[in-house]
Amino acid sequence: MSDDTRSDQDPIPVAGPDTGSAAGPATGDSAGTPTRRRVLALGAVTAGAVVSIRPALAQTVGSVLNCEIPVPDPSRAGSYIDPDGKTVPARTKGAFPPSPRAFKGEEVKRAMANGSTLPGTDSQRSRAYVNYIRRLQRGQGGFTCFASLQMPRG
Amino acid sequence: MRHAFSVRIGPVGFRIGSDWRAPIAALETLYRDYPGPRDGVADFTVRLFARRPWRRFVRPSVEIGGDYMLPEAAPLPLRQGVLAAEMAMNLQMALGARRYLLLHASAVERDGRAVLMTGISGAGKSTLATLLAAKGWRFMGDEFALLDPATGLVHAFPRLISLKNEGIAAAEAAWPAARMGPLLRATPKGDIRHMVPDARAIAAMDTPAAPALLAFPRYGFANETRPVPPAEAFVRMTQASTNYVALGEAGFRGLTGLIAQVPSVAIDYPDGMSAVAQVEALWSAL
Amino acid sequence: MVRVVNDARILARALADPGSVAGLDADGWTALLAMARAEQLIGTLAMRVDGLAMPAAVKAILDDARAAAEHGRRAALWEAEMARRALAAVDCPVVLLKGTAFVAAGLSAGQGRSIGDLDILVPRESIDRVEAALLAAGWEWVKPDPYDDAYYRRWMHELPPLIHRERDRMIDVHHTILPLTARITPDPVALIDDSVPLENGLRTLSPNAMLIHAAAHLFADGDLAGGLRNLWDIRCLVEEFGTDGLAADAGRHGLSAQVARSLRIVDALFGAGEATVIDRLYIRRVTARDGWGRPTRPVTRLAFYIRSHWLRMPPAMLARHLWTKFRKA
Amino acid sequence: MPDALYRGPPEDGLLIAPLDAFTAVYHRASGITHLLTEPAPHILAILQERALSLDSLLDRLERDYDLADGTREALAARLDELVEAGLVARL
Repeated sequence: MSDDTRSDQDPIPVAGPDTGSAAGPATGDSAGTPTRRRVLALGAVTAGAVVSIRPALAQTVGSVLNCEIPVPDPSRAGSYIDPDGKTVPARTKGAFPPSPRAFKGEEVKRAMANGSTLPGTDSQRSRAYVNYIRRLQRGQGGFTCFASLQMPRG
Repeated sequence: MRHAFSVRIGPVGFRIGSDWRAPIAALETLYRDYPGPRDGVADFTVRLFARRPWRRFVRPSVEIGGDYMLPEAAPLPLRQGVLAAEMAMNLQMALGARRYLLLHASAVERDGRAVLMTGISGAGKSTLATLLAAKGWRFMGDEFALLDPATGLVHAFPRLISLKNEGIAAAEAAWPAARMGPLLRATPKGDIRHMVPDARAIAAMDTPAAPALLAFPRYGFANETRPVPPAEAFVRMTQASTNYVALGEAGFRGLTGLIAQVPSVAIDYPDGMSAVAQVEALWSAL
Repeated sequence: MVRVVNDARILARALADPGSVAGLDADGWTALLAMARAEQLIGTLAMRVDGLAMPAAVKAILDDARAAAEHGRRAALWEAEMARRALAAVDCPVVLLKGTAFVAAGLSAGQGRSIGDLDILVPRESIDRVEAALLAAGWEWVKPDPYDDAYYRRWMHELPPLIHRERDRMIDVHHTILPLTARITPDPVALIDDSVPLENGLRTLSPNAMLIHAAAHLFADGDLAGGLRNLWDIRCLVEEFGTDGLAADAGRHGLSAQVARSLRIVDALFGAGEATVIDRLYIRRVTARDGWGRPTRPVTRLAFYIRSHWLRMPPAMLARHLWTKFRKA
Repeated sequence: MPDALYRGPPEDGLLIAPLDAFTAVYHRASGITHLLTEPAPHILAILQERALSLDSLLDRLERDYDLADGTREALAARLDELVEAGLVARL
């Protein structure tokens, strides 16, 4: 019951019968006498055949925690935020000063979902801040909180 | 710390310290039927504290800390102290648990076999587990199911049930005699009310169960069930586990074993009662 | 009421003399475990007391800590291996530092040790090619801030930190072991010349240089956060390699006083050695931790924090740095 | 410069769990789990036996399988992915 119809048309590539854990796919073919040659697709140059599983703190953080996102994060404290969300030196023309308070995960989620403005900002400033938050990367303050908002949860 | 309380939930012992009396008093009441940590030694320490001394009194706000901390944790007002404690305990589990593969799922048991329900929060898994428990299932937990990679069994973690928004009324209707914490309005996650699991859930919390069904419920859609392909179920569960990567080989063996042995089914449902019916129908067909 | 434990000396004692845990009651164990977690020494403690009699609940917690340390060891060695592959074409010596070096060389200091970022030392003249090779292999800048970047490149002993985009692990690439602004200037060429090859082609510092680096980090750079773990590293290195030639090597790098101090403090904290009045201040700082895992002695901590900035920068530059930070905050 | 050789982990270096069209692979040296699709598991199994150059790997695959769309460039792209994931080392 754990298989669905898809896997029936697409034979399991690696599992020979009872290959257990360490045996590979071609072992049976090359070592013995292959009764039937299997078709193998190398794929398009741009296709991907490897996905790595990453630590999944983010998903549960949203559920486990009441988190917040500083704009910008402490390592860039004092920098202004330009309309694209990039941090720029203080007092850069056309850029916005740092937010005096961190935003709650839920506030950011609402602003990203329906374009409402972040508390205490006008629409342009809010958009710049949201752009900043979208650009957050791993290792930067607020990233885990931001990532937790991305998870499709009820 | 000034005020302290220790408790064991399933196999996990906690020591909670607080700068204020109120959250500890509430925990003592709500967890009064639970045992203390094994051998008197807690697995995790939780701290509820004021960032500055005057914050104990002036607009008191509860910082969340303990053995494991996240810098992004935001403080909560003192009147939501129980919620802060629950969040802090969950955080210790999410960041620190190593003995079990932590599955972000609610779980119920019948005849020694468990249904795990993962995938959504809010009106989903907590409410569903509570409704199933009202129909005679044993409640094992509404947040984490603990999979022992060595045995393949899941252990219960029946902490206080965290009911949210419309789930509160549904659970109150199903469990009219249940003991409830205060109604916490307008928390960061909406209205929240904690419910004490029923006596049977607490009495049997040391009895593990063999997983029999892995369900991915989804609220707000017409009734439908469909099998989830193994690779999809595997990836979703790695993302629904905060310690899958940290467990290394044990996590891989535990999770691939679970996926191989237990059917994975997506369940769409328009309301709680239909979800209960669908789970019970799937159960009868196993 | 819980007995108040407000000093991490019981943790130091448990590490140095594992038999001392025999007398602990449940509250004593709970406090010890919380302190060890806060000081990131839980894995080390677990290795030290392995096999001794203890409550089953404690044994289970420490078994978990050992498994976690083992996982951390594997991840650290893998990160070093990935850096080795990325830097293979650069053709310069790559010296592992700190925790990764301890586990790569199988030293007792690495047993159960928690390991964070990957720290490597490379010759200064290779640093541009090292940077380019890492960027080509999937590492990215963590802080794209121009002031920080310029500050790092001009004054620090390392590149601004890089993080790998797939593995989320940081690497610190050093070209010497103290900031260029510090008044002490160790000799990085000698450190690399004396380094020892591992089987896979990566290198570690010589045992004496490992100890000198630990002492430099502790007493000439940081604010002693995580100091207990650093002191434990030093104690393990002394136990394993002795101190032959250490004084001369330390003198060569201008770190005689720091190394001598670290040996005295290790002796006092983990043994029965005599500490000077000043040493006792340091011990007061590194043991400022209570049985709930909370930091204690805020005044002492603050004093060492200010000291760390004082050590790292000439006064005029410190003022400029603090002014820039102040304006930005 | 001679052609680069590619080498997979030692025989006991991987745990392999076939799921459906995907195969879950636990890499012991790194502690990382990877999800692989065709042809990555097949390439990996060959390179676990011995180190091969791109061309000899292509020869070997052609001998063992009917290659549906076997271009050298596609195989090179697959190898790059495996190298980036750390599952294969370029010697």
